[in-house]
Amino acid sequence: MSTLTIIGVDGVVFAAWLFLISVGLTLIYGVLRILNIAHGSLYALGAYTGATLLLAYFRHDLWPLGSLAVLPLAALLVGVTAGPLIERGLLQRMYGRDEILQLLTTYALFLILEDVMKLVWGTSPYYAYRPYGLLGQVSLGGVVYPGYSFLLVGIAALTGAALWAFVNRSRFGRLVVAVIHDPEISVAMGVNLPRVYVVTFSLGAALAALGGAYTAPMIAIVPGIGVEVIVVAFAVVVVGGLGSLEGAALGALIVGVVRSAAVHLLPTLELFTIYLVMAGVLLLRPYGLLAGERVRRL
Amino acid sequence: MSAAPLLEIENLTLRFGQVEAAAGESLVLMPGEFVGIIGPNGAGKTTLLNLITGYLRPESGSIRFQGRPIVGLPPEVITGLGIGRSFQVPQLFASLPVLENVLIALATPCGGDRDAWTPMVTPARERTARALLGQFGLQEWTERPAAELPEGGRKLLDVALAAALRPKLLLLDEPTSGVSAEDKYPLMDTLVAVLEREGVTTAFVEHDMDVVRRYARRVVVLSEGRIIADGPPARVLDDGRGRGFLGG
Amino acid sequence: MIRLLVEGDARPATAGWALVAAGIGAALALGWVLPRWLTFVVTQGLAKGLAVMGVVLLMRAGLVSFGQGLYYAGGAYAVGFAARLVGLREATGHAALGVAAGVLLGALVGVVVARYRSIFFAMLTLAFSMVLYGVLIKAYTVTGGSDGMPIPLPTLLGLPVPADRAGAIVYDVTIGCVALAVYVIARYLASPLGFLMRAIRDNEVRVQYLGGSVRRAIYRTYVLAAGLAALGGVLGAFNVGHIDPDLAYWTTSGEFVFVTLIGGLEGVGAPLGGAVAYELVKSYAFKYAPYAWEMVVGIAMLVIIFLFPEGVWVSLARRRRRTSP
Amino acid sequence: MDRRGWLVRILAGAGAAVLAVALAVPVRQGVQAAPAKPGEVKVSFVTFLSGPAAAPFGVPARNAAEVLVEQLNAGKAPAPYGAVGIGGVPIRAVYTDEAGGADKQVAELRRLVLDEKVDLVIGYISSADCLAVAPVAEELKALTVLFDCGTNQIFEDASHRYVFRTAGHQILDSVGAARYVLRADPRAATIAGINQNYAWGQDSWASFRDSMRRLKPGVRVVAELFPKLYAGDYSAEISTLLAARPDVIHSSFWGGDLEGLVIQGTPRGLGKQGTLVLTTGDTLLPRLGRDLPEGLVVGARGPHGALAPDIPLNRWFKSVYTDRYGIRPVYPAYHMAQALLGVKAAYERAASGGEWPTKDQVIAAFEHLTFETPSGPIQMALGNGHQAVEPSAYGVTGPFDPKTRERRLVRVVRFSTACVNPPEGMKSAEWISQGFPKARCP
Repeated sequence: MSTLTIIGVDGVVFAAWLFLISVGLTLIYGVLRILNIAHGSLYALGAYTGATLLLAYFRHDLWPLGSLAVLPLAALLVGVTAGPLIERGLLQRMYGRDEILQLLTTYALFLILEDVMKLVWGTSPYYAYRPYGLLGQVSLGGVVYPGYSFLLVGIAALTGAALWAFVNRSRFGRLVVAVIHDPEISVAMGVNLPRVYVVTFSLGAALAALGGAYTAPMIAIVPGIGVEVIVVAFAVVVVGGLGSLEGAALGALIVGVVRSAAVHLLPTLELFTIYLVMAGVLLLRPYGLLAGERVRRL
Repeated sequence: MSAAPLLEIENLTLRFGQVEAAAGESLVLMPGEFVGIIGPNGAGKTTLLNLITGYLRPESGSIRFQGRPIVGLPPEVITGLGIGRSFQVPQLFASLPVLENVLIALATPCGGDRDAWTPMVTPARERTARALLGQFGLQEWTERPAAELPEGGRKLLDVALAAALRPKLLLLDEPTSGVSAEDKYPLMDTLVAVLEREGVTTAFVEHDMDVVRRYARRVVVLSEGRIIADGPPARVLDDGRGRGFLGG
Repeated sequence: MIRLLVEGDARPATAGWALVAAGIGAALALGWVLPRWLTFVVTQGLAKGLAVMGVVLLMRAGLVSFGQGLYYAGGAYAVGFAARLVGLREATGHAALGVAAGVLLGALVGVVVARYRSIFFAMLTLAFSMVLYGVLIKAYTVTGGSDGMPIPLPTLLGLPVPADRAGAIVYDVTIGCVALAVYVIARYLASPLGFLMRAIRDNEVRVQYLGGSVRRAIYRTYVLAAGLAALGGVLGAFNVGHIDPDLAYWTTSGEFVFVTLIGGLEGVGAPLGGAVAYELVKSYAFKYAPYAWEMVVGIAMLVIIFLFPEGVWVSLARRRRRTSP
Repeated sequence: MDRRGWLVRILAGAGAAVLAVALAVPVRQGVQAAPAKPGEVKVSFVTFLSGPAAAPFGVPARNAAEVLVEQLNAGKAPAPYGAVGIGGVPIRAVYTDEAGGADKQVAELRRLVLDEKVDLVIGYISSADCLAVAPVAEELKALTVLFDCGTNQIFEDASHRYVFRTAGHQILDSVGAARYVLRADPRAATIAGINQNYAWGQDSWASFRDSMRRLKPGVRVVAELFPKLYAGDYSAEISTLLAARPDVIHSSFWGGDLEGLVIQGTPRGLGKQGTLVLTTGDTLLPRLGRDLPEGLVVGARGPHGALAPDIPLNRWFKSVYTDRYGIRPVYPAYHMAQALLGVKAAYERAASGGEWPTKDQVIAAFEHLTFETPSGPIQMALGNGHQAVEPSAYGVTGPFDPKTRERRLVRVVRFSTACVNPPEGMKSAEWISQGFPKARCP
């Protein structure tokens, strides 16, 4: 029984992290129809920015818990700078062009960003682990968990709810839905397509950075942390259905729980879980769990 | 002419949500027929072609081609049995030259999806392709990409690709839509001349009643997924029911 | 190039064959003239070029495989296992075994991936290669794990290969294999299947309604691409003398995709030239910009994408044709 | 154009690049004969300058090389290394990135030796790179000194003439860790491991586990975890370890992964309920400072860093390194110092007759050499004199020392080379499974 509890808690905590790192990817794909390979780099950018801000914050001897509020600021910073820069400077030239070239453009962007971060932050690791211990510990099923893990779950839930409300309830969200449905008709109806694209991409970038910023206190931030994230985020999003917010949540939960079960019960398989889940889901539902197949009209 | 039917359709049904795209259609085509299929928008004309060619699968009912049941077979297999098809929006290899379009159409049924060794372009095949393009009046365009053809030319090439298969049954989806009024009759004249010479059984979906009256030997009227009239053009088109549904 | 075939004469003139023979002869002779480090780089480029060719064949139908590393590694590890577990030393046997392993793997994986298009194809191929990567690392008692395993010098047609001549001999074997592969690919490109892949990229529906099975065409091409990558892996293993799981990592496959950008989709030789050029550039990027060579590669990619969307080789050839009288 | 046209093009495509390159390359020069005293000794240093291994290993090692080359060329090093450069000849350093995979490194080695004509190569952190490069170095007859990689295969599965390794292999870390743990807590009965899923982690765990079983029969393994390299998040693994309640947890994590494990594990009590042994833990001391918990067992892959002896050579090395880079050297820097000083010692010993030595003379002098390093004397004892043995040392993190801004290591135990290394001619795995024959421990 206690093992099951532990698996469940670990699974949900991991799923929260997975959701944060992958929801931006699915949002960008849903609207722009571009699979952003540089998503992991934006995550790393968020981690570096978050760590830099945290270090500055703690230098000033302020209220320690306030540091947790600094992290969304990092995401915002990445969103409003890198987002428009990449979308306006690069991606807007790629709309309507070959999917292969779009994919390769973001791959090139990934290579460039990796080295840019190295030039800006150097190769030495950054540490900003102070916030990790701030929220105390919780004992569940005989195992101690840091409060921070549950903060992560809360933030993931909050982010998911806010995004859902934004897309389904706000005016801009309805424009986004219109664009997802049919970009041409929405333009005819007076939607400012470039604006929708740049805002969506920046939002996606900010979400990636948010994932990175909240990961920053858990790890040593070194060059290359974004590489693995790309593959993992892809898998999560593909399992749930590319372009679907609910899909990202479902994919994260499934992958998170399966992986946590593997760590506890079958550690040898842990490495493959994410790919096995992805391959299994795609075999049964070729477009992911929550995405419909688009039938072409003849 | 043989008495065995070429195509037998029985009680075909298919729903898209609330819409009945096929509501128990039954239809028999005999070899050598030249049939016009008419009906208002949303009557299920294209759906019928999609059902016959395997693009859609009916919920119930049967389709037999030369006595063989074909429901459930994929389009490429049905095509291989001898059913060719054109489309409302021509389905071409837009970036490839017109001649290559036809060469591919000639080579594909002969194992083009498995043969990776013998050259596709043989003198014999090239002669056939040029002759076919000549028949369709496209000989001026052989070297140009298909995307550069005018709409009428695209329609013709679309039919030519289907004709290259030497099908026993050819289904044409609105061959004159998008073609200017003065080009319609020359286009249909060209088509009919080729198809009659080859003796291909043909069914064509059409909106223009004058085209139907002039070229069809038999007319089938569809409405809400049902066949509501079937017979020679003169009788069906002058019948009040057919007229009413076509909106005059 | 395809256009030329349509009008062309079906049989190559004897002068053509003489030229081919002379070209291969010249390439073989180069192996004994070039400095050894350069022979190595060129061989490596050609070996990877074979995998790149496979990527190109699939890309002609609009499919990006981000997982050709699976077969590159598959071919290489087939050699490794043959040498380590069975004790097979003969290079021709290794090559046959490697290609067979690649074709077999491709035939299995192809059943699944041939159903998918666009990003799903890209991601699934990537996932499969990452699974192999994981297996190679995990099964370290057999594979040597991340340390990989050494490839001993093979014999060639029963004759031992002397260590000091190994580079030139591997180079010559590579030239021979590449010439053979180029011939096979040229036949493929001129065949109905080769044409059909371009047709699939333009319009899958029409291909179906010509009686062609899109899935079968993609499947066969995928298996061919797997065989090519595996042959490349075999040659690469001989050349480097050591193999490790990184060959199956997705960044290896990413490099193959990148090289197609240099070469474009229409040529047979261009992917090879592109791969050799890429190896050389990487060599010098390492030397002059050890901290920023990824950035150099990334910027080069963007420049190519924006200035030469069809690949440098094809674009330059086209420009030349346009300007020549 | 006819068919001939495209055949010609195929050839052009395949051959043009080759030809272009061939024409651009100058004619090869003849092999050097009897060496006159050269104007410089060109040394290539190959370490990770990019990727996740750059920060923890590659850059400290490169920095050590840089500062040592400066010091040696200026003749400022203490005895016995006072001579300028190597035997009076200044060293010229060429730094190369180890990233890019083993095939890349093989190509680089060929280019460095044949094109750039370096006199010797010092490098390689990754075991895969070491294994790939060693046979090529033999083929090229290029003097190559492996300075850091941990695999025990290189000299146990093959013999080399041109390849040396001046650091001990991973066996001594694992055997040392097992001996230390059982001394500190003889009642330890259950063990668990969390190691990275690649050769280093797998080998380290296997030899630690087998050593424990050999030293204390009946020891039970309760968890063996191999998260993937650079995974970053270890919450689920830490839960498993906490739930399994082992007496000893072994980890050979390094770099960012190690720091992530400690950062995530500390608030959850990892290392409190049982002993946490970190074989590369020395790198944590300067990085985490006061925030590193007390009571962790920490090693340094030999007597390096905080476990290095307090001798003049070490004090000098630490001060020149710290002055230059603002942080004290960690063990990869010590390994680099071992390699460079070993080379210098071998050359100078070979040149003691007054003439500049040939490559063969340098090799002869290097084999079985014992030389001084900041970590104490190093002996080239194994692999026919090509493989160094090092002592091992472990300690426990204790109170914070504001002067060094690090936690002090307490209860430090040093194990002599004969205690933690297999004897010459015996493979590590056999040595452990046969119960450490000929081992001499204090």
